[in-house]
Amino acid sequence: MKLPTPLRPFTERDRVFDALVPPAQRVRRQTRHGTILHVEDVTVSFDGFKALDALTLYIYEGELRCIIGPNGAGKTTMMDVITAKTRPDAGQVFFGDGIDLLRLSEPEVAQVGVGRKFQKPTVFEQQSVWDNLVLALHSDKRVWASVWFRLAPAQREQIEQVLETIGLVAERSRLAGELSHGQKQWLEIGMLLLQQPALLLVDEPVAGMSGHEMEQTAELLTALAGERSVVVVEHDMEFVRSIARRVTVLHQGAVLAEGSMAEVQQDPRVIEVYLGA
Amino acid sequence: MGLLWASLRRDRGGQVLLVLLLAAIILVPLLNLAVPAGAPGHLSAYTVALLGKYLCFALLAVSVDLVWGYCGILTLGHGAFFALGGYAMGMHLMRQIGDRGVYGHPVLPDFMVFLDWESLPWFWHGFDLFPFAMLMVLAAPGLLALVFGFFAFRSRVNGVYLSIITQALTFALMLAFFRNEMGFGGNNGLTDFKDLLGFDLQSEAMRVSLFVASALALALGFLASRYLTVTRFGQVLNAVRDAEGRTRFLGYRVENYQLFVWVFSAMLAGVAGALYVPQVGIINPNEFSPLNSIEMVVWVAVGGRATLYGAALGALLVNYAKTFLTSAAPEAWLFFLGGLFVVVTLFLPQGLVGLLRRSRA
Amino acid sequence: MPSAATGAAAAQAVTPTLALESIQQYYGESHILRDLSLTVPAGSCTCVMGRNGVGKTTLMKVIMGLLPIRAGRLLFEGDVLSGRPAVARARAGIGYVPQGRHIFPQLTVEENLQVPLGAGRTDRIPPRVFELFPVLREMLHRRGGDLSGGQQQQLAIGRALVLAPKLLILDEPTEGIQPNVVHDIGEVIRRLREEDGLTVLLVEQKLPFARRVASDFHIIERGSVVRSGAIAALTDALVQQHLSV
Amino acid sequence: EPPIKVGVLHSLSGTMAISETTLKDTVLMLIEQQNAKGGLLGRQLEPVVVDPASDWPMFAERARQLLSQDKVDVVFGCWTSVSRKSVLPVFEELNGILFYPVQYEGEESSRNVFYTGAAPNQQAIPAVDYLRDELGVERWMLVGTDYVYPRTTNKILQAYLKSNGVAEGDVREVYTPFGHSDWQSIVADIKRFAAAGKKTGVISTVNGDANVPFYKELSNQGIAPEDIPVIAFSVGEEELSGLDAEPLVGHLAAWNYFMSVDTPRNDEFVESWLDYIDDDARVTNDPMEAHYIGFNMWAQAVEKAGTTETDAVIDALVGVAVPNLTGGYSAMMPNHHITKPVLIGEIQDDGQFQVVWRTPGLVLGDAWSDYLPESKQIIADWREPLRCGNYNVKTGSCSGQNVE
Amino acid sequence: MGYKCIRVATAAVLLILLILGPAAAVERPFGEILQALPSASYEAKATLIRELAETGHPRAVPVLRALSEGDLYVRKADQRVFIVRKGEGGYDLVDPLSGEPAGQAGRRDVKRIGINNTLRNVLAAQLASLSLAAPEAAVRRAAVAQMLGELDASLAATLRARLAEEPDRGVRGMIREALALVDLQAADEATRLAAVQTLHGSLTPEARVRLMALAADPEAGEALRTQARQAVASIDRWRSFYRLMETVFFGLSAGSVLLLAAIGLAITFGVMGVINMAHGEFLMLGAYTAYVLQQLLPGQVGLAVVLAVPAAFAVTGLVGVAIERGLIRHLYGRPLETLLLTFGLSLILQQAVRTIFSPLNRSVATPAWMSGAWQINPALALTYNRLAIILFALAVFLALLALLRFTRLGLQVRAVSQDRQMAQALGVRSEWVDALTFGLGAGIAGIGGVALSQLTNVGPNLGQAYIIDSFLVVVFGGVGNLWGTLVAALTLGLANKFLEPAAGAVLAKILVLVFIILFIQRRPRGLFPQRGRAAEA
Ligand SMILES: Nc1ncnc2c1ncn2[C@@H]1O[C@H](COP(=O)(O)OP(=O)(O)OP(=O)(O)O)[C@@H](O)[C@H]1O
Ligand SMILES: Nc1ncnc2c1ncn2[C@@H]1O[C@H](COP(=O)(O)OP(=O)(O)OP(=O)(O)O)[C@@H](O)[C@H]1O
Ligand SMILES: [Mg+2]
Ligand SMILES: [Mg+2]
Repeated sequence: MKLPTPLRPFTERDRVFDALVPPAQRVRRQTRHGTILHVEDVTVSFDGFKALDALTLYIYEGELRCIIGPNGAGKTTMMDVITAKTRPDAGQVFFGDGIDLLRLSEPEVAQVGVGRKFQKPTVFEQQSVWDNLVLALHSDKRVWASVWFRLAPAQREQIEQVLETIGLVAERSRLAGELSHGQKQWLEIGMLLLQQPALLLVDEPVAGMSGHEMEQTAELLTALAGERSVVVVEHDMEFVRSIARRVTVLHQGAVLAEGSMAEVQQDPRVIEVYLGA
Repeated sequence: MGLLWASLRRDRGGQVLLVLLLAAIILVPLLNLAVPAGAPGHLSAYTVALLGKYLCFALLAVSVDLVWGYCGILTLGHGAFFALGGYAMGMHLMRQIGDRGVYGHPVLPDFMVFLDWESLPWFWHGFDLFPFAMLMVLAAPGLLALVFGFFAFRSRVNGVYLSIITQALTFALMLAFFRNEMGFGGNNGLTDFKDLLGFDLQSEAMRVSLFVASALALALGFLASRYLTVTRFGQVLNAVRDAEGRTRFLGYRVENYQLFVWVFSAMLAGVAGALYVPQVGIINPNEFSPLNSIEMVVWVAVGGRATLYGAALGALLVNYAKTFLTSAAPEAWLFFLGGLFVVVTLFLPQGLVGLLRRSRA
Repeated sequence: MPSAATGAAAAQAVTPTLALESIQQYYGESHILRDLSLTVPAGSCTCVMGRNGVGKTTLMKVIMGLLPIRAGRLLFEGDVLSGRPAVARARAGIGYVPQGRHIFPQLTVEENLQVPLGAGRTDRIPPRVFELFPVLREMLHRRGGDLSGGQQQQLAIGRALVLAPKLLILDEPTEGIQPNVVHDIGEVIRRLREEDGLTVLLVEQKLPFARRVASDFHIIERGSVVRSGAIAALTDALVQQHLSV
Repeated sequence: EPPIKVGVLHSLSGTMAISETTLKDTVLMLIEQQNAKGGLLGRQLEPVVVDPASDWPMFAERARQLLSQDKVDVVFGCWTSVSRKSVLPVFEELNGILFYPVQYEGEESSRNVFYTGAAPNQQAIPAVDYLRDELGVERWMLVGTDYVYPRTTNKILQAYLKSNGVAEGDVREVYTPFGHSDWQSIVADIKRFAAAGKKTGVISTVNGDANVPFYKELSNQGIAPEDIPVIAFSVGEEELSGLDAEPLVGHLAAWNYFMSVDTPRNDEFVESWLDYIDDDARVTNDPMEAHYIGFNMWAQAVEKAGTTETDAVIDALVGVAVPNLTGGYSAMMPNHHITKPVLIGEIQDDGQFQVVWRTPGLVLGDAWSDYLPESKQIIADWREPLRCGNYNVKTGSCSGQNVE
Repeated sequence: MGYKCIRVATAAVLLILLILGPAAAVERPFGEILQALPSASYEAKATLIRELAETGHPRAVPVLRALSEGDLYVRKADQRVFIVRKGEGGYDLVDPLSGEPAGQAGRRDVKRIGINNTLRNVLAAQLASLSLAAPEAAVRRAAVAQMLGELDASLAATLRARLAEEPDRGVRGMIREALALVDLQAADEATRLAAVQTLHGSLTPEARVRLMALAADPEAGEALRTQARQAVASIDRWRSFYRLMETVFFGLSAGSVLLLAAIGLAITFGVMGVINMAHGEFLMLGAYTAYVLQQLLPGQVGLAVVLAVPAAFAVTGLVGVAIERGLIRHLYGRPLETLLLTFGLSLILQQAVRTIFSPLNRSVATPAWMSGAWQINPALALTYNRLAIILFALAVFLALLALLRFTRLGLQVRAVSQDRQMAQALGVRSEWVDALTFGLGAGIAGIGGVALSQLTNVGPNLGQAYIIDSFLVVVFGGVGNLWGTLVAALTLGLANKFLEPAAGAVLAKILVLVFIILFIQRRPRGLFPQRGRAAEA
């Protein structure tokens, strides 16, 4: 039986309100092969233009992966797909072993443990730096829990630490909207840390940062890896060199090359489309 | 609760509002019932009814502010919830008339008798029981809000699109309630109420009780809303207002937050409507008019958005101005009122509350 | 190439393209630019540097007239600019590439490029723009907002060039741009200075790039210029002192 | 001597201002004239004007203000039924006097309200008689705005037509929302309904602003009055002044007064109105006459009672008779409705009506329609010993009273 | 040709009569009957009218027409009857017998000879038979149509005679139809069958009524009844087809009204993002401009309406510019507050109009070329005012589209509305652009108001009636998309008109609203959403 057209979308939607289902448990990830993220044959097109073209990519448990590639190669789009912001035309994305990310909504993706920092820093401009961090804090994020939520001393401690790390102690009660570009970058990194995701997607973290700050960021990301998996997109080769173990080069929506930094740097195709002479 | 007290300590305006309400709860009955009519200081029944009406509007404004000021949902249809609450109460009052209607029919309200209804329509059953009617005061607006919000928020309707369909909603309801076939008395609505819980609606004591009930409802509504806004729930609402998409990526199901506050606010509006009807003595589909709903938003803006007490203040002030101006300057009051809105927007971007804050700073 | 390496001292002789005198700027109560003075010699590429949040972007907006100042004077080619609106400054010949790109998201790339035509300095998009950023021609009919970050950055620069400015202000132009294009942008700046006689004011955090394209530098700290000089004078010690945390 | 206060409760803003402002001016004029004659009981009259802003709860609030704050002795006001329903409990509670000047659906009689407009039997029934007897109409289209007045009137008419042997299929009711402005489909429908071979007439209870587009559409679709006459109960001179009457010439209206009525008293009234309002283009209409009658009745009752005290005046009012503007006398009946002649007028191109028919005598306003089953058995009589507005002759009880 | 002959002939007869004097007159002469009119009762007038017509006097047609149009007056002083033309200052009198001017009279010196509906019917019938020989085909056609209602044997004879000499094909067809209607009652089966055949495709209501009667008539033969039934079925098929056409037309016209009402808002709200609650009042101002122009140009209704279009554009546009410059420009970046401000403005404008023009509706006349209908056939007529408005709405739409597409303004408006500061930094004079755009939106609304003045009330509440619909249209179409506004307006108009016959006007409106609410759930950004990365964020 077919539903009348206007009703069909309501049944198609797989997002369900949490009043109707048991709390989305954090599915325990069984990382049999040590891969935490499988991206297979993902294709995304916009009005006929293929932003991702059968992209296949695996990220391993605890790895720090750098992804580079020309402007418009599809790096941000790839993150959009992983975080359910964009639905691909084809392909599969699995998180851990069991979780089909393509069937989840954005908040569900976040809840199963994928955190993201956006290319253009996006913070809650009307709220203080502190509140931004509280919002990000890893905890039960359902409605009822939020109504009765209290900041535990341990959590308070945690936030203080992060503030320290991102160098915004003095700005804690300023509105996030008043921060400079670089400061917003830091704040967003701080939020990402507090989310405690198993997989961090970091889109251009050091844009607009000075050299010294870049080093700090590099240290931070390196420290995170191991315990968590980190995917970094960045155009600053100096930075990439300082953190990278394994580098993937995207070009025109597909993987062009993959390997250690040294290998990739030598690759003539990469030099041609990306690095330049 | 600790959180609530802590936040109230910082919320000077809220304190003032609560103190004023407390004072009103004590003073108004005293001045109306204890001071004899004619003596100085006596508060006339007219004034009591008027104040009671203002308080209902204030509660309504608080409910609008909660969704607009804190969650960024510019509702242009909150009048629908207010009116539904009002109709629920009105239906109870109609049933209370019993066989004292003009046609003396034991069950059917007058308008049904002379439009030849055979029997009471199903949705009128149960309203003779006060507890059921009170339940419906919450449930009718709540359910409408739930169904409407469920689909709208899930489909991520937002911004002006949401505003305009809330307006369409209340407009459609207005047209529907105007229809005599609907069984709500058509354009004449529900009137000629006689008593509530066995007490004469026209009696002084009843009027004062209704006033006190309105004041209490406003105080409680304010406290509950204040509590919601200071918890993390409130922060999430703010976050949604500023960057809805980003909130999702932090793991919050935005639609549930919106739905919760939307339904809560609709129920508050319903309560306001239920208290309003016995005090003004009539409920008619005009209360669904989109213009009324826009006016509610204007109260909030005049008072000061996202402050709750500012919304209440705005409602009181604008409505007082309306009462005052329509008798003081019947031909020109629209100039004054319109002018007030213009001036407030231009010079007091944060509403009157902003003015108070600035003068204190 | 002697012209590219104009030293600060040499430039003093002629009227500087831009001169700022004792600028004071506030956001509400917070004092951001404090008694700031600097000059941008004609034909130079002057680089403004400083830590995050010292007020570089603020300074650029002040020059562009997008933020009011409380005191101080701005001179553009000797004319007083202070008090004149952004439109007038753009029409006088200041091109602006803001931090964060500020592309018109719903306009196509072509339309984005056409916007400055209204300012009347030229009446069609100079072919130069496509020569410098070939990707823009490919994307001509795509919405600006759909472009990738780096593509947007190129569009922003191209758009500023449509104004045919005399002074080009670039706020962190290499942010988010792939290395070979960064290199190209450096070339572009060089060519614009040489071939078109353009003066460039640049905010840049990346030292190698700054060293490569700039002729002069100013370092800002706590809202004032603390060091200035020819780029050659930007020693590692200075960097250590002023640009690291 | 303190002045006698006269409350005026008509909307001066909002949707109803268009109709009600004129009535406010009428009352002010009448007060001025009365004062020029030396006032009442040797006291001057003082108007108290408030604006209920077309907002029904506000009507109740304003009424309360007039009665309890301003302590007025009488109120002239209201237009819509819902506004009257809204103020009714207030007038009964605070024991005030309201003169209500507009034709309405009936089914009401309050001790504190005096209905000087037409009840359905003073407008609708004679209109049907005219169409049937004079124009030979056999098929009936009842077009109205969807609210209580048209619904009730049409119910009464349906009952009346049925009792006169009109077949079910020859009557049709159509309703529209308030302010309906797109009449294309309905007018086309009227044309189709009329194409059945029998002479068809349209009875319009279309309200307010919706009339202008309705008539424009009628004329554009070529519905000529000689083919399909339209008779309206809410279109008067004032409404016609808002539209180009040329194409409507020949359509009809049923009222108790027309500006064109040729009597010395009316000439005088029109003259003084044009003088007062200082605009030659203005017109007079039926509700104005109702206020004229009501005002004079009240004045006479006050003189008769020798006081403005409410109860005395209410009692004195019943039986008072004053000249109306159409050349006869109207009397206040015990049911608080008045006697009036019924006139049928044809629209002229100057926006006036030409009287083409009138009832031979006066028609007595019937509070409770004889054509509705439930209301048939109810009568109203505010004299001793009954003193009841809804006395059920079957059960012998007086129901629904809010006053003792 | 024929008409002229008759005229000459009757003139001759008249001449003879005049020469011979009263003695020769068997019947009362024309003038005498005419003089009896003023004092006669309505019943007596009916007889007099018939008599007038039967004289065959050449002035009968103009005199009767004058009577039916209310132009026949009696001079109070001497009780003489005149045809009156309302001219400047007073009335021009025309002698009814000669058609020559006969001086002037003041308003109060003459009294109109009243008629009522019954008389109008009589007049129409008499005029019809008299104008069967009129030179214009259209008049003859109307005459035949008028006769369909009251066919009898004598009329049938007249028609039959006319059929022979009728030059116009259309009129001939109508006469044949009329004769067939008569023949339906004929005695012999064959004539009746032929008549049924003739009426097979006829769309006149009488044909259907009589065929229905025939089909149900037990007296008629079986074959005849079957034929009649088939004829009715075929008529009904055609009628329902034309009814569909009619509904489409109604829908399009309702849609164009919505379009005209909403299109200004599509600019101020859709493009500029000002939640413009005063939009309705801009419509109102436009409508009042039309009214004022008609007052300024008395007697030139059509010209006034045409001139009102640019005038309303200018007036409302200037008001818009003033409002933008004075008030709204302080609110950019605070879109929600524009709601509050414009709501206040709308109250002020309404009350201002009430104070200046009084709260009463004003009458705006419709020019002749916008009155009446284009009668395509008896089942389908398109009213001229609606046709004009459909065309006008499309013209306005296309002009606006061209303006925004092909001038620099269009681009600059969009740039400014998307990023005001950046546009300034690129040398766009945003103040100009804002003022011009807002003025344009307001001006277009004013034009819409002129159109509305031709359809509905011109009063202080005019704007209120359209503001909600306007917002719905813009939002339904997708904010910021002009095509969306067009499609949305037409869709809603059509939906409404298709629902209305089945559901009634009230329910149709409710259903349309519910439809919009549901539709927005499906497409949260309207019919033509803004797409792309930026819109999703
Ligand atoms: N919504 C969209 N509509 C049309 N095209 C799009 C859309 N989103 C992305 N694209 C196109 O897809 C391509 C990939 O974009 P993406 O942002 O993923 O690139 P990127 O690798 O992140 O580049 P950068 O390094 O410059 O940020 C670009 O060419 C962009 O123009
Ligand atoms: N709108 C604002 N309101 C209040 N304070 C602001 C605002 N914008 C910026 N600031 C503050 O002004 C200071 C300077 O900001 P600015 O953006 O100019 O820094 P910047 O030097 O460009 O930094 P970055 O290198 O991170 O881009 C910062 O401390 C910032 O927090
Ligand atoms: Mg990217
Ligand atoms: Mg910066």
